[in-house]
Amino acid sequence: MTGLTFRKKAEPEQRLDLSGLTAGRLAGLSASEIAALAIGTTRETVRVGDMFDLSGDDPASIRFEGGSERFDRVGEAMETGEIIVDGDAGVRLGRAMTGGRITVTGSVGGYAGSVMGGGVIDIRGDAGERLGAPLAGERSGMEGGTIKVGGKAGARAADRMRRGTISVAGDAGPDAGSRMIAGTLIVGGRAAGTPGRLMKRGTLILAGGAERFAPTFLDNGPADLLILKVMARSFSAGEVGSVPFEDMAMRRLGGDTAVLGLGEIFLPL
Amino acid sequence: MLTRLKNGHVVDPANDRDAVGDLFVKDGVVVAPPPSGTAADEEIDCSGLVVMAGAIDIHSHIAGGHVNTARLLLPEYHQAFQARPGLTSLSKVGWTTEETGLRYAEMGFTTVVEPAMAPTAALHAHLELADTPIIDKATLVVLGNDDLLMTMIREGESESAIADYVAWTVSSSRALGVKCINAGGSAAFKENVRKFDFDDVVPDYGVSSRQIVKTLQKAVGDLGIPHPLHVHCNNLGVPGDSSDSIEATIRAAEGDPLHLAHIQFYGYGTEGKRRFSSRGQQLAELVNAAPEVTVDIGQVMFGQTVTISSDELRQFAGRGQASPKKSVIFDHEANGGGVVPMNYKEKSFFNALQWAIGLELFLLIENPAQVFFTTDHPNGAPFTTYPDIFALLMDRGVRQRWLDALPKAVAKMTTLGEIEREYTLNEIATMTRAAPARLLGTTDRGHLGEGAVADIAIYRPGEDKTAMFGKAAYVLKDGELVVKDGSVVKRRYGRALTLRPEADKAMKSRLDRYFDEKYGIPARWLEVPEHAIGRTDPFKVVPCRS
Amino acid sequence: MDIAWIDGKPATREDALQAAAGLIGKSRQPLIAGLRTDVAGLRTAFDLARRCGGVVDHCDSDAVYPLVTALRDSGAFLGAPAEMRRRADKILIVGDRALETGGDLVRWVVEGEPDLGVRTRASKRGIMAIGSNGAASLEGADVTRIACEADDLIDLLGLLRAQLAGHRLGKGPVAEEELGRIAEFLKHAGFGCVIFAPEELGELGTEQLLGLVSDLNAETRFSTVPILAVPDAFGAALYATWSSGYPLRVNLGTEVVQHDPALYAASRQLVGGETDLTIWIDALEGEGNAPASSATSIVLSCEPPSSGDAPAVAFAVAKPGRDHDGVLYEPRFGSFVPVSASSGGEGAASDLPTVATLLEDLTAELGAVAKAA
Amino acid sequence: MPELSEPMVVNGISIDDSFAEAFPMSGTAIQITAVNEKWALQAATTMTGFATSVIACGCEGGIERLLSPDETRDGRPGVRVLFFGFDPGGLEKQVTTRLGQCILTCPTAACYADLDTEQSIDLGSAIRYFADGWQISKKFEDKHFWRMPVMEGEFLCEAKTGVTGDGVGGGNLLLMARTVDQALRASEAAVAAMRNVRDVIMPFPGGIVRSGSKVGGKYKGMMASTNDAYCPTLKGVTDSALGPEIGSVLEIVIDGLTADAVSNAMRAGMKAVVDLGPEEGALRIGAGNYGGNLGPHHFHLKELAP
Repeated sequence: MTGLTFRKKAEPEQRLDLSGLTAGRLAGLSASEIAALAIGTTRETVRVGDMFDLSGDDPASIRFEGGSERFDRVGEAMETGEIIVDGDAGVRLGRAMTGGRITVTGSVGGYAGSVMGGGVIDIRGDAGERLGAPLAGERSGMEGGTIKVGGKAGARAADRMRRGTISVAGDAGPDAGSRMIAGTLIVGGRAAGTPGRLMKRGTLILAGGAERFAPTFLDNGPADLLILKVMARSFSAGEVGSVPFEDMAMRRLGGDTAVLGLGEIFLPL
Repeated sequence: MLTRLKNGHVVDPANDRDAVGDLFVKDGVVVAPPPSGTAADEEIDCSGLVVMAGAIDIHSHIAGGHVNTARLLLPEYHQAFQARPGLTSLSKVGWTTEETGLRYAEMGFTTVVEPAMAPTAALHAHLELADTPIIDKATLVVLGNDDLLMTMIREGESESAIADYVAWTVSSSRALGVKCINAGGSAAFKENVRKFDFDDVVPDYGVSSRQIVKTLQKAVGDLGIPHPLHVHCNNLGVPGDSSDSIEATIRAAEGDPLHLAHIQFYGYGTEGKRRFSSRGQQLAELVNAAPEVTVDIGQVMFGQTVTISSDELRQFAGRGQASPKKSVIFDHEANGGGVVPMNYKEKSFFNALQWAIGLELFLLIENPAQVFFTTDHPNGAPFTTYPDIFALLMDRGVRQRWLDALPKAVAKMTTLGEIEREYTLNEIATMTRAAPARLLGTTDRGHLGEGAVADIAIYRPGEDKTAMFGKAAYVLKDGELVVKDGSVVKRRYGRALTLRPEADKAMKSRLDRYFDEKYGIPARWLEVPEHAIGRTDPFKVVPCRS
Repeated sequence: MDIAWIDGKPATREDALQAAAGLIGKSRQPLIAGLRTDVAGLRTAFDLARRCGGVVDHCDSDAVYPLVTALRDSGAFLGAPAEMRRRADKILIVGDRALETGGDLVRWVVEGEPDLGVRTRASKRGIMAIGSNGAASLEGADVTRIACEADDLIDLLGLLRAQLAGHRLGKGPVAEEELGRIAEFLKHAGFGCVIFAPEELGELGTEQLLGLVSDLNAETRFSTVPILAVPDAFGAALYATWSSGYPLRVNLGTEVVQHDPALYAASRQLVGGETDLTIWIDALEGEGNAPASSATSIVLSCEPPSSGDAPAVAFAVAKPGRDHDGVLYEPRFGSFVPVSASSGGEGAASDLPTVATLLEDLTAELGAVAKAA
Repeated sequence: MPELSEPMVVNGISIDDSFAEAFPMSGTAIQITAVNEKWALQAATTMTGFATSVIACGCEGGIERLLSPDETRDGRPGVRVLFFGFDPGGLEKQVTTRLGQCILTCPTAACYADLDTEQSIDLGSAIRYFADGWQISKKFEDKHFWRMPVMEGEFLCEAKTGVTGDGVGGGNLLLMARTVDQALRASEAAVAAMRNVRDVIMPFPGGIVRSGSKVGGKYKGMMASTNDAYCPTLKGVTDSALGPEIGSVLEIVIDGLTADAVSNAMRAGMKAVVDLGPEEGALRIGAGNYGGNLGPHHFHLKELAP
């Protein structure tokens, strides 16, 4: 068995729903059955075979050769296996996934890792808005697992996050960590807007500082805390990899006291 | 065109029919068998099938501002929103008017009553109903927390003046009856009162729940509105206080017709270490002893749902238990209301006992014409759970299996396990067809006698009652085949059944003045003109009793 | 008088319908937007969208989305304007936009004195305005004004929540004693009401404000009247909710309705380039906020076609409430109301088709085109 | 009393044909770290004080070994500590009480799980309320910590640690010598060797107990009383297990997370005693048992002999 490869034939004219192309959903399907799967999002039917040349046969290891910002819902709800996208991906990458690993060499659209419960998403480029965040109405965002972004993230990363770790190497768009319930967001670059707005609990580590904070965050002063050391060691040894705050002297802010106020933001001292 | 439904087991308690035979339909109505030798244009072979009138749901929140707010509040339970293949009981209902009509029709329901239409939301409700396909619809208009009624009672205005006001409200809102929800309770809540009993008085008006209920009961009777006043009692869901409230309300019927809604939520005592117990048996006995009272159950089933109620006080109190944790509370003219999501869990002692109390009431109230089949959709459960409830009522073994899956502590608190009764097909037909039609005064339906509208549900009987009632073999609406093998084969629109009681002209000008002076809005905003509905012939008027 | 145009040139209605149906027939992903019409028009717009697998949005749904989003994320307390008018003894106006975009409604709510309720009737209505320069326009009303930059409103609301909850708070946009004054004002309401424009506060700000009101209800009674710059957008959202399950921004081109508030926003659809045909409905007062787009368009408008790039097909349509009876969302009522054709005046336009009849005809024409194909 | 048939003799030391009879116990392990070894040891020593016998102390506990910074979770010096009890519930009560009184209180100390099993007992989860609402739950990389603000800074404590039902309590060696000095030298040599074995502790003072006991006694309510058969001063007046050459006996009791760990410890201890020789140390090695009918674990000395 060799991994299943979808080679992009041409740039799609419509957005594609690729949520059906995961190990669990493709198990037991023949190449011709896979080629016949509908992936369109408009009245005009588009099938896998129209968009991709297929090779290989093992759905536990899927590769998209050539990506597109119109490749939506890649790895949605996946439970196991690996997906690699050589190029960009669209919205809702890895939404609600519970296990396995997705690697994207390019950039992705909004809502990557939305409400994911487990597994690993590794985005080498940039992530769009609402990384790990819930869709409308959902009460919690990311619930577990790891998201790693090599570039920058869009607005509201880690919104309503409840568990797991997000690490963004570059800058974060406005209002990162909004309404956080728990979990950890690490930003290597600078955070725009008002990070942590309405956060109840959880940890924001903003190694590159931030634009501003709400007055309902209170300065707790320098914080040379063991937990940071333990986290840094633990992350370095795991999927997250090296973190920007290792050995960095930090200051802690507590808030948002407009709500529960038990969240924390770490900044360089 | 003459259609012959051939050789079915016709169950039509209104006409004392419970035997195999033919049924004939012509021009949308049931007709007498034609002279022998007349060939039918169309024949449906009903051999081995059960033929009943289309079912009538007297209490199901399917349209209006609060229902739409529930849709708005909970997008995450719409099936399209789920990570595949996740489905919740709510996503199975679907959220749209379209799905509501189709799912009801597939189960053989052909008339559904939206029971809580605020006068100010009448047009909105009727617009949604107009978009609800296949079934006929009706509404109950809500009074009892409105400034004008309470002012009229306080000022000691005449019974006829009050009846005129009620007549205007029913007529302009195109309702089929009058509902009273926690009479005075919502008004009191606006005054920051957080608990309201039957004999408590609304601040500023000095009128009690009892006075409001009695006044409306009288007006409804005097106007000849067929459906008795439909009452949602005080203290819904509060252990102890709920059962006290409903007992007081039943006693207050005093021999005149009164309908009490979703009484399951009032069958709660305070015994046991969790201070929560069943008073199902006592409540059933009270109902059995009060033949002038009719009730519906509001059965709780397990799973995600959402409570939708104009009982603003109760919904506010319940928002702490919201699951997921979000809710919308409305402060409207008169009732207001609230939308609070709820997830009834099999493993929860409280939820499991609620489930058992509902079934106790179904089974211990003796007369199937006195108790009606509801989940108070979607408050106790979505209406798509009905097939399961039919099975629970008709099969003691099914009940026992469900009971066995519940927390052990529940079995000790309910008599459900010992109740032997199993509903017969005839009793089911009484409860869901004959009796509701009588209760609503819609004599053209709920039975299969000559002249009845040909709303007919045909089921494939079997051991599995859930399957039987979940997907009708055939459904005819106004004589037209709309469902086959549980799937809709023809979309069409039904009508809204309404009353048109005449209000005194003076009342109309008084109300024009009242709404203009007090609220700064024209009274015509509360009227539902026929043109607004945008369907041909949208209403069907049901006569009042003379 | 011309009633239809093809490529900017007057055409017969039949030809225009045929041309429009042809465009729809060829379209991969039509966008049905604008949606500035009455309920009957909305109904036919959705019917058409289902028929041709379109994406549906209102041109000004941006004005209502902050409210929709905050409500469905965290819930809300909402008051009917007419009830607040009679009952609220303390009214807090937050920000500038509410008066800018809904000045008449705001003035209508705050004018006069409360006449309902023991707790409220006795007291003279108190009005406090924070960050609202326009509050000066509330003539005759006794308004306490507290200055606050628009950008700082969310912070200020947060400080109020922290203060009322007894939590610690830092230095914010208003002085400590000012903050205390607002908090006292809120706490002593018999029945309070907050008036604000969700658009100005955004999603998080609206959630913050609704959270404040929820907190206040632990002790006293409070509700809100959100002011929406384009009320018919909210009416369209309500219609969309019962018809499709979601408040606009839906894609009806797939087996189950898809909803994505970002992806299926009209503005995003046009920018994203996936839409190849726009069906733009604009039959109400005021200009619809049409985003620039290179997509081919079919326009239904109650205004004469403007000069400039002509749409591929255009129709003149009647305006509900002027030319014909209909049902519109009315912000004072917080619901739908029937409207009647006004007599006289611009009566000349009354021969025009309604949006509903035109779209019905277009849908029928689609059927004919499909049959011919 | 076991039959003393056919002793084997190694390096002039007689090894009884006997066995140590041991019982299943619930066992757990934690890691205590601090700013330096001194404070890590201080915390561990305090926490394992008064933890010699489960009967009277509620649990048996001890320091397994020192941990280098490379081995600890936070890169600071640390100590691995084991505790044993009758059941997970009782063990949890003891561990969390000691945690609250001895680690929470100790400057710079932190506490982590150090046993990975399916079943767990609370650590930080049990004492978090000390933080009066300011406690912070932190979960990452499948680990769960509680952070409790304290006057010194922040006390970091893992939420739970593993607990095993495969623990073994009551492995033992009886070292019999001519004199007290020789018995003590032999015992010290054995304990030193056994401390290099993983997953075991010797819970008595310095790892050694002089007051070996038998079950019950003549006084009502005594669960255990002096092991008169091995008391040299009672030779002649009681049914003694000691020959005339034995003047003093000391015992080493071993608790381990597994039966293998206990075997390994006994083997290492016996080797040290044998290597020391009869002149410097013990003349005879025995083991305590109850006839083999009470405890499921039988560690036969002959099988473990060097």
